[in-house]
Amino acid sequence: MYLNEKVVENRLVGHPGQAIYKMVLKGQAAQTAQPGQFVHIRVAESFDPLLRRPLSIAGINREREEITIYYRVAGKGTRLLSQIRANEYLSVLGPLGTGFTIPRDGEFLLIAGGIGVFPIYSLMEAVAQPQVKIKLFWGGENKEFLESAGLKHLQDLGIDYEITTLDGSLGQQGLVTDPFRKYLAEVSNSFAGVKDKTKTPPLWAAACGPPGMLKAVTEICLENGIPLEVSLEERMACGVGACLGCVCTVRDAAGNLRRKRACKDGPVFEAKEVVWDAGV
Amino acid sequence: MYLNEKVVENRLVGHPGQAIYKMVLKGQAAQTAQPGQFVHIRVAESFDPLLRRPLSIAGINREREEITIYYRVAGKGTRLLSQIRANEYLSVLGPLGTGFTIPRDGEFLLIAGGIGVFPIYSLMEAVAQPQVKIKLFWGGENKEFLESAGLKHLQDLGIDYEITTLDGSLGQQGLVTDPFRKYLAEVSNSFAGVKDKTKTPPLWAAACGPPGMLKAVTEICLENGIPLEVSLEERMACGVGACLGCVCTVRDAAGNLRRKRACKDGPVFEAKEVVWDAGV
Amino acid sequence: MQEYSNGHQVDLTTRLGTLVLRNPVITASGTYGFGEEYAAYCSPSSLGAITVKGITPLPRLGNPVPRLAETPAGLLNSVGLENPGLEEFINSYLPKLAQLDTAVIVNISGFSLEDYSLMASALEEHSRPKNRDQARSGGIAALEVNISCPNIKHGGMAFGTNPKSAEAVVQAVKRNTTLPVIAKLSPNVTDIAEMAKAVSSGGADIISLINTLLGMSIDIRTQKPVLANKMGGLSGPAIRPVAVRMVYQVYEAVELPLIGMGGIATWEDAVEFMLAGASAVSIGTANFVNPMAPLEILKGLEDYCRQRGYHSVQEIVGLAHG
Amino acid sequence: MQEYSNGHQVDLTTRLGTLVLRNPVITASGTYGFGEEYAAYCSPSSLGAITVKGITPLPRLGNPVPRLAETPAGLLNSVGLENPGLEEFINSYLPKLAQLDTAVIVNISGFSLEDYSLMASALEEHSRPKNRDQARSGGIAALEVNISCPNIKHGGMAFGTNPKSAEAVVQAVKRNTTLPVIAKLSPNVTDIAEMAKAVSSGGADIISLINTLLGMSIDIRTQKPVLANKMGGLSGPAIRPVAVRMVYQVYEAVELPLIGMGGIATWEDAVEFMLAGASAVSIGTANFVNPMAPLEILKGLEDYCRQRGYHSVQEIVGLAHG
Ligand SMILES: Cc1cc2nc3c(=O)[nH]c(=O)nc-3n(C[C@H](O)[C@H](O)[C@H](O)COP(=O)(O)OP(=O)(O)OC[C@H]3O[C@@H](n4cnc5c(N)ncnc54)[C@H](O)[C@@H]3O)c2cc1C
Ligand SMILES: Cc1cc2nc3c(=O)[nH]c(=O)nc-3n(C[C@H](O)[C@H](O)[C@H](O)COP(=O)(O)OP(=O)(O)OC[C@H]3O[C@@H](n4cnc5c(N)ncnc54)[C@H](O)[C@@H]3O)c2cc1C
Ligand SMILES: Cc1cc2nc3c(=O)[nH]c(=O)nc-3n(C[C@H](O)[C@H](O)[C@H](O)COP(=O)(O)O)c2cc1C
Ligand SMILES: Cc1cc2nc3c(=O)[nH]c(=O)nc-3n(C[C@H](O)[C@H](O)[C@H](O)COP(=O)(O)O)c2cc1C
Ligand code: FES
Ligand code: FES
Repeated sequence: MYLNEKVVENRLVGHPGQAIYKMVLKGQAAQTAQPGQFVHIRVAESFDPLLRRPLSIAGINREREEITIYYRVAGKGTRLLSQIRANEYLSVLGPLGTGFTIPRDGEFLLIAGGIGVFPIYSLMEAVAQPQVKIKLFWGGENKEFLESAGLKHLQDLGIDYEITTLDGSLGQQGLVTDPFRKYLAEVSNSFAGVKDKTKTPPLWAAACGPPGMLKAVTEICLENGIPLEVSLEERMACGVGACLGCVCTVRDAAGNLRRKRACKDGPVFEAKEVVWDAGV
Repeated sequence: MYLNEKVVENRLVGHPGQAIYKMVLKGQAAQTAQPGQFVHIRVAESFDPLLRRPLSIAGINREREEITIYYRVAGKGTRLLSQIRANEYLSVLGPLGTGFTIPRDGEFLLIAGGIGVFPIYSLMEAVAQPQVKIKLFWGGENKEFLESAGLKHLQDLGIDYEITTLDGSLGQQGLVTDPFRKYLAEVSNSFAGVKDKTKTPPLWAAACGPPGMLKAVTEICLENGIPLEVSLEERMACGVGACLGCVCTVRDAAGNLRRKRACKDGPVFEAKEVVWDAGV
Repeated sequence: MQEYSNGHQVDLTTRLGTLVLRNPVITASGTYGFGEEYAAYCSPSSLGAITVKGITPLPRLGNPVPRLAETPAGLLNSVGLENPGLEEFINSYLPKLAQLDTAVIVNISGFSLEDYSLMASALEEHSRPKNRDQARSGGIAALEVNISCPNIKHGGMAFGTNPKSAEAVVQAVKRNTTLPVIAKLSPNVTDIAEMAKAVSSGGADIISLINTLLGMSIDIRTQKPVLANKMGGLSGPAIRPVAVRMVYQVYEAVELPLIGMGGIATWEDAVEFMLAGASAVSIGTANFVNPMAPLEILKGLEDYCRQRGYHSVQEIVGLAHG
Repeated sequence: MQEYSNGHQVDLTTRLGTLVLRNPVITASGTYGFGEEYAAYCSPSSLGAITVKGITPLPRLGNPVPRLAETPAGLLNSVGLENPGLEEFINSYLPKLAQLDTAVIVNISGFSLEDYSLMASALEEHSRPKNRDQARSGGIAALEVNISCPNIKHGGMAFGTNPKSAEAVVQAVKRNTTLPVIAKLSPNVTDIAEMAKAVSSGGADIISLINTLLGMSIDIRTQKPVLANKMGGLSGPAIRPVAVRMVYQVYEAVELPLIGMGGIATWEDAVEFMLAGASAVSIGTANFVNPMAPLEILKGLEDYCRQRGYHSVQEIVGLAHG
């Protein structure tokens, strides 16, 4: 959809040095938005910057007709976005792309790296708890980042989470894959006695973060036989599948390499089909 | 000077259809500004639009450290300018250029076409009255335009003026040169008896407006032997004399064609040296 | 032009030789997918024509990512002609395209003269409208010969920067098709008029220009080119002045109808190209910025003509000359 | 690069063959007047060099106005080499230039080989520093041979789009001067590497690139070209990707030191050109937008090198290759 959405809120959240903003948009996008989808926003009328900016939908409130976006000021586009004021209107394409599958039972393991947690927010809200148990593994640079990117929000939601930081300033020091791997080991130990695997609660996983992390998480899930969906980020131009700028590489059933478009066929893909570091 | 000036005021004045804005800037520019000079403003940080926009200094208040600018939204640069809010800062080069000569006696005839009146405002304020008598001839499209571009301001100043409009909706219908020519005929009649021309009060003239008007005014003044200064508008890039983009053509003492830069050698020139429609 | 009232109809019909379009607004190859992607925003049925992504004889994965880099008012791309290949195109895409109520221009790229001949003759079979109605809406309306893609190692742009090869390629296509042949020129040449004359001698019915300017962007953090393929094609408003200049030059050099493109984002830009000599305009990168751009441009063109009293949009073509 | 502390000095000295500059930031010909106009904003003494407006043997009025047209992230100009002519330049401008505490590069343009020879030998006499101190600050530091001006009818760009003539012009200058000779290339060519090789054979000591891209803009109100001269040269951020690509290509084609320019507006842009292979950068259109740009760029370059542990700014030249 090609929309004019009203900016209800647009403000810095957390530590200024982290430059993370929360934006709430009111309009039609909320009606059909699904977790994992994104909106493609024109940040200014000028042709510099030229392209729209893709941002994940981090919150969906159909009643209030609002979606929430979290973004980090990364360059000139997001800087311009941060200067937009409440009550102004933004040109928005979306919701775009194919979102996450939402499990209806079992345990849902969420793995987020850095600002990759933003799409995970709307995903968590969409999961019916407690029928589905959620556990989040979130890794970040440091405490300041995690606080700015929504740690308190997680605590308010009462989500079960484990935190890692690169510098050890909060949670465990290291990579987010460490506690994830450890947790899977515990789970598999605790079910070691159960012969009939249909009796164990099904495990599902979804991840979003930098490519290196996604690749590692994919390996872990493949080893453990856990179905994983990953949300990929690629530079985008059109956002609707027309330009072929944002492709990722997958292996099809016949074993051949193929391209899929992150904007249209994704950004969420089944991890097992993704060919990491395709090099072609 | 390369300045950061604070926007004190920036608002539409008059009829919305005329899209004329008044902007007041506080900062160092006011200290040295002279009537006829201009400021070169960067309207946005982006490279589209790329260039600064030249705008005449229409009011100078050294005590309050403020200059006033009037501008009409003509395209994307002035549109962006109109969106700037009070208390924001603008990157300003200036005051730039060479302004008007300010007469100290006699009668000062001012001829303005359309928005060419804006630099005339600061000129009128700089003239010591009543030692110098001011008379303004101002022509515009229609009543709405004149009202929006400062007619009331003129009335408040108590300036002696004559108005023409193209459609006759205010003042006399026709071109501003009509009443100007008529006035000069009256003046010359009233002094017809005076043999000693040194006894008649000296006449000076200054004009700003579209090139066709300036050319006509120049002819009238040459015929009547009245020293005239004209303010020329040319497209500008640098504004400081470096790019040679804004030249006009003059004839030097030896009769040769030469170029002068509107931004540095002007925008105010002695009318008699200007070669109109040089064609080279 | 007082004889026309302000409300008169403007005839938008655009005749490019034998290719007749209902209006002069086309979408550019590679920026409008295969006609489906933007359909929700800007219906193909309101456009003069759509041009599909460049097709090659065999399927291509294209270049690795990153394939995009933004530059001031511009976009660098190195998609590298990713496409399903001729066979799959004919089997899976063409039937859907034929159902669109618009003229479909198929953009073809090759690595040898044989490639071009092969594609022309294969597509020839699918070009014949099945009935009278399809003359406008079905089948293939024209072939656009891409001799100007900067994103592939061999062929592509090489054909487009040498007059002799350009002529030969167009000739090869022309020999194998009855469809109108559009030769798409590369701007990466010293003398665009010479190239236009060459494709004209080769038998081109229409010339389209410009393709992208070869460019590059370097990431100062990684100290490597941003694009995996190093170089890419520059498109968007940044290149518009170069494109307008080339349309103007080619208009004076050859008699063929021109399709102008390169940075058109507003109706004012489209008017500029038509005044320079383009009989139709193609919208590329602007789709990414504003998916409604082609429609807004069409409306603006029509209003411009109406307000100035032109009966047909074609009256403004080339007015900036002389 | 942990062996360097964050506060270390970065050597900015820039050696372009025998032309030694105190730093790699130069102002581009035609955008910085004759060194006076911007002096209040950006002192020539803080720059590596300044390049003066193009000089021709005889004075020129240049083209009629309008000479400027703004385009998205770009500027079209058709100044047409307005300049006081060789004699007046030597008599009135050079003495003042010689007093500036910076290297002065004189940009020369001609309409024939003789023009170029004549200017080279006339300027040769004024090039000798009167004392040791002037070796850096006085006289003429180098000649930049402009074979690429798109704004004049004869000569100019014609020399710059034909390898043979380009070689001949450079040779003519070289024979008549002991100064370092910079050949300035036009981007309006099919093969920039070929042009670079040609001027290299002609004896150029340094290559500067790029001059402006030939472009055009049409006023849809008047239906005429905006520029009185119809076409003009496109400069500014819009052309940067083309310029970076050409610097990258020329770096691989010849061994000569390069001065990179074309749309540099920020220090990040300058780093991009140096990574692509430029040993120095020239700032043109950006001066109009931000008169402090050259100083900000210099500071940014220095900080970039310091933070990454380079001892000399020259260490980053060409790093984007290989
Ligand atoms: C589907 C999708 C969803 C996204 N969701 C979010 C979100 O919810 N919150 C958020 O903060 N960011 C998100 N991003 C990233 C966001 O789009 C970019 O940070 C933004 O476009 C940068 O624009 P800019 O003009 O500020 O920076 P630029 O000046 O364009 O770039 C700044 C830096 O970011 C890099 N960059 C730019 N675009 C991308 C990209 N698409 N992928 C990877 N690197 C890029 C550039 O190379 C550069 O190093 C998402 C990206 C995608 C593709
Ligand atoms: C010395 C000087 C003083 C000026 N003072 C004032 C002033 O006090 N108030 C005011 O409203 N305007 C003034 N102008 C004109 C003003 O600079 C232009 O209207 C403005 O730059 C247009 O910018 P834009 O981006 O809005 O329009 P653009 O999109 O750039 O152009 C809109 C239209 O204006 C034309 N145009 C653009 N620049 C110029 C120019 N320099 N001269 C003539 N036509 C141009 C374009 O061709 C186009 O038709 C002055 C110009 C000069 C040179
Ligand atoms: C992402 C992208 C893909 C393109 N693919 C093709 C292509 O397959 N064949 C072709 O002839 N031109 C291709 N082009 C060039 C466009 O059709 C057009 O000539 C060019 O982009 C200039 O127009 P614009 O500035 O309006 O985009 C592509 C352009 C872009 C931006
Ligand atoms: C107004 C103007 C005048 C120019 N005059 C000259 C000139 O006299 N000689 C020359 O070699 N280049 C001239 N140039 C080209 C610049 O030196 C430079 O090569 C070009 O503008 C690209 O750099 P930029 O994008 O940083 O401006 C001129 C450019 C502009 C904008
Ligand atoms: S961004 Fe264009 S296809 Fe995905
Ligand atoms: S605007 Fe550059 S010389 Fe006047």
